[in-house]
Amino acid sequence: MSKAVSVTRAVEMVPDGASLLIGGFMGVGSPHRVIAELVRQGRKDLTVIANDSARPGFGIGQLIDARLVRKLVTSHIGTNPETQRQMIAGETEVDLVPQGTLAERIRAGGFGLGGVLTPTGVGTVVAEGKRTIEVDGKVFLLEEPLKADFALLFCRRADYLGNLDYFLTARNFNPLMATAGGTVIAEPNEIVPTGVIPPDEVVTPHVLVDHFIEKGASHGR
Amino acid sequence: MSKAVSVTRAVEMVPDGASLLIGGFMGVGSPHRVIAELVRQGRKDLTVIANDSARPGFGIGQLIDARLVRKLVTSHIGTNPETQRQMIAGETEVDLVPQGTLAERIRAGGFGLGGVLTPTGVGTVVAEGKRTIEVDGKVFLLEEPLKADFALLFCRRADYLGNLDYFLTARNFNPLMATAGGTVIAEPNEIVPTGVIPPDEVVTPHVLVDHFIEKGASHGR
Amino acid sequence: MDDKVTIARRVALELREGDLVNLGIGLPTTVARYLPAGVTVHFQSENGIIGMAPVPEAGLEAEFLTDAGGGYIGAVPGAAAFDSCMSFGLIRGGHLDVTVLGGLQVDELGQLANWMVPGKMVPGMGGAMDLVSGARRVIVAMTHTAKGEAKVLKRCTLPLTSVRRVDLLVTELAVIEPTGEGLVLRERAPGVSIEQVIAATEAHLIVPESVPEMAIGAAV
Amino acid sequence: MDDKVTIARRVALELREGDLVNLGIGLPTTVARYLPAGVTVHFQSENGIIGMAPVPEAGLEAEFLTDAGGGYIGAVPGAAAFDSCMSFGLIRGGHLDVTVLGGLQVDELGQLANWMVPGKMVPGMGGAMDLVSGARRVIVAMTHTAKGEAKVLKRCTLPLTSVRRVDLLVTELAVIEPTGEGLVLRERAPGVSIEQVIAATEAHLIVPESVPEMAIGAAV
Repeated sequence: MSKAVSVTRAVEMVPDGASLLIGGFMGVGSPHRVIAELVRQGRKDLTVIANDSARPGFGIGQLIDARLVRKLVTSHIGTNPETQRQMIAGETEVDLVPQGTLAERIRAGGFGLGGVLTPTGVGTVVAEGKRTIEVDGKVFLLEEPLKADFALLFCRRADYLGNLDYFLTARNFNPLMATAGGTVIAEPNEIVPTGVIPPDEVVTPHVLVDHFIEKGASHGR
Repeated sequence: MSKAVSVTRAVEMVPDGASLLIGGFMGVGSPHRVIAELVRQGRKDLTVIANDSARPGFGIGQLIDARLVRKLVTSHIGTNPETQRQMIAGETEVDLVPQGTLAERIRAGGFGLGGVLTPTGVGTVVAEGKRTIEVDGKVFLLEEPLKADFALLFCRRADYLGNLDYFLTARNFNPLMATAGGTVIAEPNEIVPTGVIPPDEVVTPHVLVDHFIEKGASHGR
Repeated sequence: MDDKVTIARRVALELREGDLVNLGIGLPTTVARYLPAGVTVHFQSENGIIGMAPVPEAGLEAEFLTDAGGGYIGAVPGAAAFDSCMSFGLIRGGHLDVTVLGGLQVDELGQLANWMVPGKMVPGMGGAMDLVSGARRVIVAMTHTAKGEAKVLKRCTLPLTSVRRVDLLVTELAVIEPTGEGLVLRERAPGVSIEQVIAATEAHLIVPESVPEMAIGAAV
Repeated sequence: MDDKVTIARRVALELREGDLVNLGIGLPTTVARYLPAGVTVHFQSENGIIGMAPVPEAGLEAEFLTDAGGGYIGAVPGAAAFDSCMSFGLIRGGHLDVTVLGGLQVDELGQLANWMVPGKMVPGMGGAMDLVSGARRVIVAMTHTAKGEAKVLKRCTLPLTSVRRVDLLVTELAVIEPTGEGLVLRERAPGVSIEQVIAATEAHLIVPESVPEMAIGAAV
């Protein structure tokens, strides 16, 4: 059974109210076709977990513009004044998480770990309401794992089985999110026959990937 | 300043009583030239952290044979009767750790995390004397980070800067140990000019690597 | 049919198209030989690969492509190699569909002991504790008794591998499903009676009205 | 000399051969321009690369090679790309030699606030909390005052980025080293007097016998 699906079909799988891990850093390495289709289909009340919300009109910023996001778990919104406006107006809930902690929390969710013990945030507002654990005389914050109903990724190549690799700084959160989505959907820049990506260059093994977006009219640049 | 050193010089850096992370799984992906030189120079009272002790006469088994290991932290000694004999006779201290926990503890040590919260081992003898932490209704064991004075690795290629990649199942613990050694020494199968390993294929960035073993009379197979 | 073949053939019927499967060293490894025709599964070896394939013919061994026992293996097109954290992240994170492991003891709680005999044999747990704690489905493949001693017990006397209840026990005599109510006898081996299974078992077995023979046919 | 150039040039003198260095977006980024001749350092961008190089000439931008601000960058031979866990593992694990960040406030405890102004500006901490908690050496590069208001204070009034004491503060007026005893005035900018630095500073400054001028020369 092929994992290839159209971007329309992929987004039809996502219900209103779903939680989404979305890859990318300032839009670089985000699944832009999937995001555009989420907007077109008007999927709403979403919880989005992502490094940032890019900027208005671009990447995850498009979901913010269209007011499809109820809650955003992210490390940085400084580049998107619309996200800041919605947060201050109480229209969108924003949970700010240190970037390294966000990455580890997603990996912990995907790898079956109970949480992350990090020195980051100890003694700051980030620590409020959280447990601290002392190990070998040092204090760490217990940060809980993160998972979501879907992980929406961008990758360099997908082979027919669903093995993925990535491009330079477009890798960022994508391989981590691949471990932590209930359904994992990858938007590849290129689709290649099985075996084209050598075993040592596969970053995300195919067993983690449920679907990848096939080429379509909107593909290519 | 070149990171290339002779295997003799590399082992001269290791003092008696040092703690060593040694890569490899049943000897596959272990730094065999470095191990042989540790035996030749008779470095003793070592603490070795490694997945297993391979078998007598091979890989880490050579260190066991030569009685250079005071303490072994490992997941499996079933393939090395000499290790079992030394353990039962009280000659070598053996600390048995579940394999996935061992891997995460090393990564936690290398990545500045306070420990690992794992479901593995809860309710078993492995949990004795350890803290358990409940997160979201589930119980996890708190396993502490592991670091060592040295990490001794085997890799496929090292470039002149010290970027590393690996071969298939010879990868195993090597890239994790690269993060957690005070001094990291890699034994490459091949040395290549900087730039030969593409950025996306580098598994261990050069900043983690202090030295790599240059080619020598004993190189090749 | 050889006891071990009976076990391996029956276990093979549990594997589903597309499953990610980890087979322990020894008897469990042989399960791969008896996969039903047309079923493709992906074999993981916990030392760092998905897509392991049978030992290649002599002369084609790849120096750095081995299984968890250190033996040479092959790889299918589309295989993926990775480090030990990824390998056990897949296992612990619920991405591994099935693990098949050997056992020393299984008890009425469905708990497994398979990694040490205090004072006698201490090989270490290797990946077994992670596999039993983390896999979606844990199948124990073991002989029903050892030297006449029962291995399916009221309570394990050896140190547990995990407190998790395993999903299925397959022996040369029976298929037993551990449940919240206890051990349910699901199937008998060809030619074996319910009474024979009970006689070889220390644990109490729940016996449903129908206990069919294993559907493993007569020969390979 | 422009204030920001003064700061960047002075910070550049802190970088040592072979250092792994993370430069924050904005003023800190410009430090790379003033590296002393013959000193090679490795620049990390926390979105996932070591070996970032200046923006290439127009037309050579690589679509998927960007810095933490989303701007195009180049890469040196031997660059390495990786995911966000590796990137912050390097930072948190003590593998990053130096981070240079901007600041809103620094206080007598050497604590930094640089990520939010409650009710006004809440950009989020991005990687700043990890960088300040984890880097071996934290250098704050900021203007000494903002619109006439002191930024070097007895205690920060804004939310802290980390409770860790930063290692050095470089402004257009001074180089200040936070220590266990308090803030020590180490250097003055060219033509700036000790009294001018003290007047622009709310915090108490410990003034050693000798407070030399920054050795940044007269021009680029």
